[in-house]
Amino acid sequence: MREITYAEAIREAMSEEMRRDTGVLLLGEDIGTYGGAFGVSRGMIEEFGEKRIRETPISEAAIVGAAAGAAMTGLRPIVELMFSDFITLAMDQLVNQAAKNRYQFGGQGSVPMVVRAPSGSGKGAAAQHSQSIEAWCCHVPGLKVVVPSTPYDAKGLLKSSIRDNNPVVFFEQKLLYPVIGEVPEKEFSEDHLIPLGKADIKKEGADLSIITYGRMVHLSLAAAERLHSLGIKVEVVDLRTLVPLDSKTIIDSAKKTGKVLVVHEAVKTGGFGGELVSTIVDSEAFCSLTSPVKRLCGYDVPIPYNKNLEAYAVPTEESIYKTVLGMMQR
Amino acid sequence: MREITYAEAIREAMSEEMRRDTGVLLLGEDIGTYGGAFGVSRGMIEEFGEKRIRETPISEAAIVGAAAGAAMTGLRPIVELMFSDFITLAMDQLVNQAAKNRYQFGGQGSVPMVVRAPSGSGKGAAAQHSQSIEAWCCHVPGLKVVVPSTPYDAKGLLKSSIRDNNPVVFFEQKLLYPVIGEVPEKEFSEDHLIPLGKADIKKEGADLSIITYGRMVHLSLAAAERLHSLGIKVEVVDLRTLVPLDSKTIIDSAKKTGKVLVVHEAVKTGGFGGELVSTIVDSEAFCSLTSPVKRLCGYDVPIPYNKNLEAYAVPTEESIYKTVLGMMQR
Amino acid sequence: MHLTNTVLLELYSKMRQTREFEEMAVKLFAQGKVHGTAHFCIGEEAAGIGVGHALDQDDYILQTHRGHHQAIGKGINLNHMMAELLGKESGCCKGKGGSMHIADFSVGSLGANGIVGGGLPLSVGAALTQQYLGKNAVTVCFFGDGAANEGSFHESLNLASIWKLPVLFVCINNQYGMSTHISKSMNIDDISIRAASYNMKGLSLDGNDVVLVYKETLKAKEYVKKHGPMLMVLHTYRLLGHSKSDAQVYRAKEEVKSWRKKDPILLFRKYLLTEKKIPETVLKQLEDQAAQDILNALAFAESSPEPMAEKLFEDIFAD
Amino acid sequence: MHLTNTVLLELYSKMRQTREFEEMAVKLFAQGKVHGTAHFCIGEEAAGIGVGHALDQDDYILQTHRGHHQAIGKGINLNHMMAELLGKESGCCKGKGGSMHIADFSVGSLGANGIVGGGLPLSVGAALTQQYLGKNAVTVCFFGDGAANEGSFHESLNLASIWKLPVLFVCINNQYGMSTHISKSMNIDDISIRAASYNMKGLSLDGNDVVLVYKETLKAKEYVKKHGPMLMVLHTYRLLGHSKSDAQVYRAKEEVKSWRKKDPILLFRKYLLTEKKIPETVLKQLEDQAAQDILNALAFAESSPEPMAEKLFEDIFAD
Ligand SMILES: Cc1ncc(C[n+]2csc(CCOP(=O)(O)OP(=O)(O)O)c2C)c(N)n1
Ligand SMILES: Cc1ncc(C[n+]2csc(CCOP(=O)(O)OP(=O)(O)O)c2C)c(N)n1
Ligand SMILES: [Mg+2]
Ligand SMILES: [Mg+2]
Repeated sequence: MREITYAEAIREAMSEEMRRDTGVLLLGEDIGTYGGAFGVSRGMIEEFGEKRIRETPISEAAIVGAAAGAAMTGLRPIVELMFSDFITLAMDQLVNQAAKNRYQFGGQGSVPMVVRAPSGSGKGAAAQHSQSIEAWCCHVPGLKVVVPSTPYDAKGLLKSSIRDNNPVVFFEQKLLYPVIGEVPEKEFSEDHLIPLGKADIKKEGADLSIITYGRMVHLSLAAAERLHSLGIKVEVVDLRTLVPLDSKTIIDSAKKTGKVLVVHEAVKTGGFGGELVSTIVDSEAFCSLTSPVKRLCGYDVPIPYNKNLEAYAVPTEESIYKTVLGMMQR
Repeated sequence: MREITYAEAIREAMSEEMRRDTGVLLLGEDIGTYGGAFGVSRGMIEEFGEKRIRETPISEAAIVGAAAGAAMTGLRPIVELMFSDFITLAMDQLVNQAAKNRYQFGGQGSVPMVVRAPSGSGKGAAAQHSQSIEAWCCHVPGLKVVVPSTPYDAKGLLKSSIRDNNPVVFFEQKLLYPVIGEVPEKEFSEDHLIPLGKADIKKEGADLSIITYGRMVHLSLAAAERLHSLGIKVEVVDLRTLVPLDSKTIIDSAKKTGKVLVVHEAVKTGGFGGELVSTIVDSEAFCSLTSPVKRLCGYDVPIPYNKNLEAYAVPTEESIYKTVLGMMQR
Repeated sequence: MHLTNTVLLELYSKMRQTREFEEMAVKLFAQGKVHGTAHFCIGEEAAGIGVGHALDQDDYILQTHRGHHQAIGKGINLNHMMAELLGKESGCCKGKGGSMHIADFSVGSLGANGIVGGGLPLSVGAALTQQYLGKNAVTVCFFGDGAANEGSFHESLNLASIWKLPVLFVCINNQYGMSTHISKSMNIDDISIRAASYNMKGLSLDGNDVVLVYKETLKAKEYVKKHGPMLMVLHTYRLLGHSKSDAQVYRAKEEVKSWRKKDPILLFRKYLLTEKKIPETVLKQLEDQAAQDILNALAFAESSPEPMAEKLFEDIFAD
Repeated sequence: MHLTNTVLLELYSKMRQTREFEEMAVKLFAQGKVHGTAHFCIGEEAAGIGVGHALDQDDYILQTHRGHHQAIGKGINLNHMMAELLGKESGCCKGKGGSMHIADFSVGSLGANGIVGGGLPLSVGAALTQQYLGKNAVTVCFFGDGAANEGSFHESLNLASIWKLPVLFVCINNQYGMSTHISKSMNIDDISIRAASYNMKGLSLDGNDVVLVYKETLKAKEYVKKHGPMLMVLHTYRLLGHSKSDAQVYRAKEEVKSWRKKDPILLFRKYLLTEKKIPETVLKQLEDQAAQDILNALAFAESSPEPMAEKLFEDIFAD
């Protein structure tokens, strides 16, 4: 298979879907000539023009709301929010409008839109540009939530999200943009769809399950590799979509290994990790558990600017490695 | 002790603190002559005047932001948001400004403010006016989160929140406003402070712990009463504050009973229940658990208008009763 | 512009239906037959009906929480709206929305909004679809004077302006946002001047004159199709309280009284009788019919079943 | 209004310090010595310095992400700002904020904001405190042309207006929001006309003329203390890219070139030499001093320790 970056995978997904369906369009700040803050839409305005690559003023509520209104009336807008932190400015339109309209109108209309939201820390952008707030969105009935970890997944999941008839919040961890990975050859591109709601076991193992998603998948795999040489076989489950959640895969993995570590970058308190732990301990896997179900998450702090502090604020390969070791030694 | 309503308790708390400290003021929509959407501030404008009971236009972001700015410069504003659902409109100011300013400025300044947010379902106000979104706030380092269940607690916790030097989101469940309960006599009022971060065991029991907060405390107590007559002794732990969380009381209760049911009105997926379950199963209580830790929460749906559907959407005394029975019979 | 008697009587009829609907709703609330709340537009009928009736099938509207007249103006089925008020399965939103979320996509109503100012961004999107697909249609976004102070107002008018979208922003200025008089929530008298911030045309009209509102909406429709968005402010008055329970201590009884004299239905009736020489019997017949329509709607609603419990889980996601 | 040479040279000095600071920052980024990003105000110094220097100790400012000149104008300690840029413990925010969150409460800077438009509501609150406590002081809220399209702009100006708060809204119109020229983000030429929406005084000035900006700020300060808020728009130009990495393909080289001729520091220098007859040696000395100040600041910053790991958990909550 050919290899491209995560950012390119996202661009390909958007471009293919835009070629396939003229109802798909992209809205956002500086997404034209500038190519978006992270260069993800670079070159798209040349192919699709200003009518479909629609640059907006700095008005996040209006952008997301306009996308919802366009979705309700027949289009399939994709919004690029420059940073997922700006969901805060569009929260009413996302939560009270896009997510609820179909339900509160008794099934009238649907809201097929995607909000792409670059998230996470690691770029020295400090507290207001480094958050991981996927858990908020998971707590809103009517929203689907995707956090892909690889170019392969990003492409297949974004294409599915664009075709989905519901509002999808698609978190793209900024540090993943340059990551390279395999994706299907061009001739199979069109059909490269990954269904929402299916986790992927990125590495099988019998001793302990790491349940995670996004960038932490890579760190978990790296830690798992090192643990392998100690004879510890870690299974790494990549959730890929948080809503809908593939509970079965999680529960099966927990049953198999009896030990579970949940890992995410988002701050621990109130994070989605709690949902994952609860899903396991309120399932038939409960009886197979041989030790406490642990979470390794971001510390409960805003992300600081200083590089060392920033790195310290979230899980690392090292801290995953150590936590697993600790769990196995008990 | 004398008895007053939950709404009156909140009014007393505000009025006493305003008398005590001229830096305390109240901002919000229709809080003057109208007395606020739920009549909570009724009469306060007569005592404190327009300078301190400040009616605002319908501009939630500016209201919360102005409160944060005032707090940073020496005042202690209380904001009445008409419905907690409108936090969506002020989310940037609450999350990116009020909660993070002290940290990102390296400890300069503090943000002593309270956002009072009427929440929950049961009034036929449908999807956009009935949410329970406390879990979002718990996932934001820098915010404290309070959800009182009784007039006694509401008063003592609000007074502490007003005196706290940090932003506090104070959820008031609308159905609790008319609920009557004991509060200290006037002469002890001033000192009636309940510290943030201390749970209250509302009923002791040895067989099963219900961990809950807010309105669900009352339903849990009623269910516990009925279960008592079957010989099942339920302990009801009222968290009172979600952040900071009194983990010790929860863990101790779980250790004692070995069976835990977490109850909240908010929708289950991504709710604070996950945090509570995780706190227990990643503690020394894990080994004492004799059955899966269960959550009984709102269904994952927007709140519908129809009265029956609305009632069906969230836990009831009956569903709590039945869930406990089910857990005990296993 | 000359209006035929047919049109005039349609307008009158819809205004009377609205009034009957609302008075029935007030009664139902008083009797405790309705759970929840509703916001009444008695006194503001000319605004909703004058605008709505001037629109075509393909045009969209975004309604407010106080939007019964807006829905009726656009042609909603009265039975379905009444059933919705009662939370019935046969309601336009299957009982899930209630008065605050009245919607009927089949007549182009994309829904009422419980969030003040919440419909403004949505209207920009709906108009974007119309422009993008080359439809010869417009979107009307209703909102109140209070909503004009929300950030969404500013962002939406600006965005619609730079994209030259066919959206008509209609501000129903009924003088109050809940208990707050407009003079306390902004320092300007006439909201239409805010259009200048977006280089947009602004227009300020007597919102109690249904003929004027209707005619100006027809013109505005053509204007926005050609030139992009416009802001139209309709001055009127909320004769009842904010919602079902409101003691209205914040305003003088005399103020309400003086506006009662400007009741748009009375004014229009007089106009039809004296200027248009419509026989009173004709009007009387329409009035009776309107009353009957609402009784029928109530009968329909009351005889409709409640939604079954399992409906709770329907329509969260589209397939 | 006559300005003493002392004041003029203070202004010149601060402008030079800003320029030196920024050029050093550009270099540090190019060398990879700084993690994260920064937004440079080269070409806009007259705006930040002219306003900031006209303020008193008690006055507050709310800065933007592009706010080094605003901070220096208000009197921030250069060592602490440089150390902050380098993320050091001795930084004004202990290394936790970085360029986007420069703050120094001791000189009245309530902080820069990473959220475009995020400071506007905060400024209303700060001015509320001043009014409430009867302080004879003002709050200045800086924001950009792009920020003028955020909902927070609208809500904040309206609220400040009805409460008659002593806040001066200063829009630094550098023509661009990131890559988006102002003509693409709004349909008006002059943002100051938006003041009319709030019945507020609006003023539009050449933001590259530091003397003008300084004088008008002095006047504006007195105005807002007496009459409440005012909107002042300063027209200038962002000579560098949006942030550390920006190929600037969205604008013509000629455009940048033509604005380079209007570099506010060059203009001011010429004015001082020719109109004010300040000897060049005096200016040269100030220039050297400014360069030295920045070198000193860098030395201070570089020799300062990194924050210890446990600082991660400090200052989340106040006691
Ligand atoms: C965002 C938001 N804030 C506050 C409310 C509560 N509320 C409902 S209606 C209303 C007044 C709205 O005033 P206006 O826009 O003038 O409309 P009117 O009710 O007069 O028709 C308020 C404050 C709300 N529903 N949404
Ligand atoms: C709410 C929000 N949206 C978008 C951004 C990304 N962003 C940072 S600066 C900027 C441009 C701001 O333009 P303007 O207000 O004119 O200030 P300038 O950068 O020109 O000084 C943008 C879009 C942001 N930081 N915050
Ligand atoms: Mg109104
Ligand atoms: Mg700019």
